[in-house]
Amino acid sequence: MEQNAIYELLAGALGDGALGFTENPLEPWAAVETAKVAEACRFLRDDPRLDFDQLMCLSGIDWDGFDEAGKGKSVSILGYSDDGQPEKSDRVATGDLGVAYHLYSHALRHKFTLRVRVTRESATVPTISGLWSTAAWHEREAWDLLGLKFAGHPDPRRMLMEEDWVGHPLRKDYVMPDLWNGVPLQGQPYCANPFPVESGGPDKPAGDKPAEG
Amino acid sequence: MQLLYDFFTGQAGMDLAGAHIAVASLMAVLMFTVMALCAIIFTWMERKVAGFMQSRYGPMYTGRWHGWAQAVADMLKILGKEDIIPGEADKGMFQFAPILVLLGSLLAWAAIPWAPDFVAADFDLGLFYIFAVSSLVVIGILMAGWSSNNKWALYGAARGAAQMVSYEIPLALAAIPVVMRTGSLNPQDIIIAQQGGIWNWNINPIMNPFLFIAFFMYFIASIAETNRGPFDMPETESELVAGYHTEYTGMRFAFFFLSEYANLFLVSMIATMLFLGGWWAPFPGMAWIPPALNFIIKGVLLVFLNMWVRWTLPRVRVDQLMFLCWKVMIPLSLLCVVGAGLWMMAWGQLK
Amino acid sequence: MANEPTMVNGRGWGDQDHVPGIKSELLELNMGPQHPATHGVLRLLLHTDGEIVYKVTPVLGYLHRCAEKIAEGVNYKQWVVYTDRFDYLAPMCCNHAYVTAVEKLMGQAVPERAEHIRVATSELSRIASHLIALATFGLDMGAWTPLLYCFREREEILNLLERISGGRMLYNYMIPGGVRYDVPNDNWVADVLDFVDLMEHNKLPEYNTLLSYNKIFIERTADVGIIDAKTALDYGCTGPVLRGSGVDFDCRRDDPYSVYHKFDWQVQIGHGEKGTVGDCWDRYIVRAREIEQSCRIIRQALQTLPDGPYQALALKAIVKVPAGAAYTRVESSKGELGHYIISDGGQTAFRNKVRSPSFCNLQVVEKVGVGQMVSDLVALVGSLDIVLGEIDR
Amino acid sequence: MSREITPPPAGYDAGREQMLDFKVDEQLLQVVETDAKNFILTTVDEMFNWARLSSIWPVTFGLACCAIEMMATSATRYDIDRFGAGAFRATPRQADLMIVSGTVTAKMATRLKLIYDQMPEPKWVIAMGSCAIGGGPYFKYGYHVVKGVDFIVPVDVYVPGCPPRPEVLLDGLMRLQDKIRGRKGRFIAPKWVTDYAKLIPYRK
Repeated sequence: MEQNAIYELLAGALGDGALGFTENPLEPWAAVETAKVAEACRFLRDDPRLDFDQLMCLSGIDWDGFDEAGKGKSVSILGYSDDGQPEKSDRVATGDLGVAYHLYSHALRHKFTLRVRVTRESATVPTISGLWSTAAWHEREAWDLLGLKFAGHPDPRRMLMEEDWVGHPLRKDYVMPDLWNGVPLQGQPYCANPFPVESGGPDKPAGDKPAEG
Repeated sequence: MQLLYDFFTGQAGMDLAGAHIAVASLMAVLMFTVMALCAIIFTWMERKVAGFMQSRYGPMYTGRWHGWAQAVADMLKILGKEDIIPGEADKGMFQFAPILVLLGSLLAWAAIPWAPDFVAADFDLGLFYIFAVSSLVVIGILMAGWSSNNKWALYGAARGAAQMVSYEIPLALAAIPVVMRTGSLNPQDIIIAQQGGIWNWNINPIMNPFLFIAFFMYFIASIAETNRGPFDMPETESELVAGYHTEYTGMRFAFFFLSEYANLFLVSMIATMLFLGGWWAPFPGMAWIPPALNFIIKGVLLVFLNMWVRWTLPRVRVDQLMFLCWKVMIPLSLLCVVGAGLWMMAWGQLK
Repeated sequence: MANEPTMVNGRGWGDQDHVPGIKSELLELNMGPQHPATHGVLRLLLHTDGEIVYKVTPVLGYLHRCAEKIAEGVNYKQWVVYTDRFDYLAPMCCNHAYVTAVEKLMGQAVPERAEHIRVATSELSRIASHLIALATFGLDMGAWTPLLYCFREREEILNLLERISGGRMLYNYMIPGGVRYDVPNDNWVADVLDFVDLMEHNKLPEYNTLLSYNKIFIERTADVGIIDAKTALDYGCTGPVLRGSGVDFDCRRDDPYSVYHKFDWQVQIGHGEKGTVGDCWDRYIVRAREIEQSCRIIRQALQTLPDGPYQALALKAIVKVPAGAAYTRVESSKGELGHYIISDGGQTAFRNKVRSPSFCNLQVVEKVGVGQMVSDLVALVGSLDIVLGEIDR
Repeated sequence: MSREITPPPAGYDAGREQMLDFKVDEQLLQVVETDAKNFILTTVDEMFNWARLSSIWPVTFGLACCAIEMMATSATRYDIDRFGAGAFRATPRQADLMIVSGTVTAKMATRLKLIYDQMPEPKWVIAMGSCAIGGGPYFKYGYHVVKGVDFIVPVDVYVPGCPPRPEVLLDGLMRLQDKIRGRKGRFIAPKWVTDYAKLIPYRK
């Protein structure tokens, strides 16, 4: 089934919970209201005309600093400097968080994409782990990496990091840690590039003109 | 043996009691040395056999020629390792367990008939004695697993105890037809009864097919008894890390190591003694081969067979192992006992 | 789900009084992160009663290498390096997945020759990965020797891939718009075809006699760790795990990418020959049979290797992806490897979520592992063929 | 082996300062010479060194990609068993060598240290691959990656590569053998190692 036809069905079932459908040659997607996403997923799964039996992917997204104009001017993330020290920034992140759901039906061979957006303050999305069990781990991972809380999740622990990890690393304003629980995470200067960029790399030391021709 | 007694009573001028003590001490030292030597040779052999089966070489450089000194280096290194006793372990038991395991195999070695006149302790209940003392190993393993205070070790010990206690039954049952044929529990008598070449050995299926089956019963049970693949439940490296000796380091681990290979050779030698004609040469014309050499070669061949099985087959699961023992091997070996008895009665072989 | 009592055979958490008056409790057993059967640094927290497992809690993250964060920091071409390190057993498949995703966003056409080379190298990588899967599964069952045999054949594949890409194990071979180097002119194609013949006619039968149809091996794996089709779909299992459960689905055929539609091959599914559909043996044999199919694909891809360019973009061209977002999936050796890339039109991805097959496949352990014996759990985890680099990313 | 570290900015806690205070070169690799230089002791020393270098049993400790190369090294073509180092022990209690084969993450570092401490002396560590040496490709954005395993345990031999070829790992093993061969007397772990190690907690 075509994706806009799927959206028609979904909009019929959800009413004003469906916020709109974006036509896109690459991947069309439907925006739904955050509170209604579990309901939407239940409809998509259980309706025999749609029969989405697989949740392919659940991705958490931090939309902070996204360049809506498509010029590639989004905010750049912080890392470690060449000396291995964490980079710091004064910028305060304000943007929304989001979740994208990619569904697939093995029986009917069609796909569908749902997206929701939540504010950074609330950052709470209803869980869909009761619908597809695979969502449980994806949601735990989204909580771990992006700090998205999933209301009603049966096991709301971190997935990858330890419980006492500070911060959610995939947020755009995440500052790299230098120490966690006695384990140093900053680097040592010997990891730095011994050939400064202006010298032109290892073959061409600074002051040496590049060979001509 | 008689020569030794003559030496001590005659030239050394001892009385009979003194000579007894002297011979016994000499034998104990000798057996321990042979046992340690065996362990060293068989570890090297195991690695080479495994290597060649896996299309590689195994140890090559230690001691130049095909890494012959590999096991020596292993042993020396293990001696020089730090000895760790975990803080939570039951210290006394932890220290005593390896000794008990080693003792179990060492005691059994005493009754092995190497040659017509050479056995460390020649007594009439030899076979019975061997089976009795080799059960000590189970206690040692159980103690090791319990006292380590490690869950993997506990698992290994529990599995090992269940397995070894169970498999002792078919092991002993498989030996009974042989005893019935010989009419004696003395290892020397069992071997002497098999005089006259390969067709007179107990394994000969024409002479008695039930004895032939009993040999395979014995062989399978002996693999389980020595905790080697496919029945290496107490160790199961891919499941239980290292099983009952997970927490053992250095010298104490070496004891387990030593005892494993000593046991391996022990069961092979018992199989040789029971079924393969002991120190008799396979054909009458080969009487020039020294009897001890005959005996050892047969034992080593069985050890090789054991290694072959280990490096070829996957491991069975623990419940399948018990199923095999209680529902297949014990009924079959009981059948063997009855069948062999009837067969011998029919042909007038029973003593 | 995770904190509720788990009931097995009518008994649960507070209900383990085997002997009246004696209160027994479950044994908490830590399998991993350093354990020979966890294929790396997976940790399974088991609650057992004797040999029976009551609860399995996988604990991940011991190899969390921040790849998704790095994707937001480095540009598209640089990140190919990190895809190698996801599934380090089949790096070519991971490369393929990523460049396919980037090309889809770019709308970049790829020369036919490059696609053929990609398919051939991906399938070689898939064979190598399946070899390791068979080998380590055998090792979990206690069979040492097949491991060494499989590594022997894998070395041949690594040699071939080294000749085409320059790297022995991790290749960084595919770039958006093509492949990095052309097929070397030192008889590479003929050597691959020779190897494929050897693999199909000589080596696979050897593994089958040594391991697949070994009586003990069948006893250990048949009827063990049964994942039925419904559970598999519910838990998002893909790849050989899903196909072992009898679901006839393969991204290469059903969601076609690259040039797989040109070749004649079959999707292998488990039939429950030795036990129930979806048991460990089915998953194992699906992999063994996929090696055969991969051989067929390689043979066709290289016999019909067209002439022409192998790169659509210059090697040094800067890859800029127009703004947009798309989820692209390919069939890696472990299953459906998806990349959800959100681009803001620049040189780096705004967000790159990796949907790794092992991550989803492993989750099924929480359900299927309950009620198994410890040995069977090892078999189950082995049959899922997980790679921790991909799970933790 | 210099361990120059840029001094941390003010305001960091004391434990951290202590941890990064690596400028104790004289304590590094401190070796107590055997005082009696007679023939027997030297021979015994040499004999034990020979035994140790001929039978280095690694612990089965695969972390990441390099672990596969470690397996390949022990497999048919390269066969590390030729050097007597093929007996991979699953339990650290019976191993002599830890090959840190792959990326060490923050979560794994605590366990890695536990495994190292469970190994009996004398023990050695090979840092295999660029991740274990200094973070490798995960240096810049690796918030969860320890930038070099020598932050956690003392390393004897560094084997570079990403991943190193099996030949290189074999070479690293031979360098380790050289190191053992030249050893005299009893090895005492440098103080900074023991001090620093106390700060990392054990975790299950």
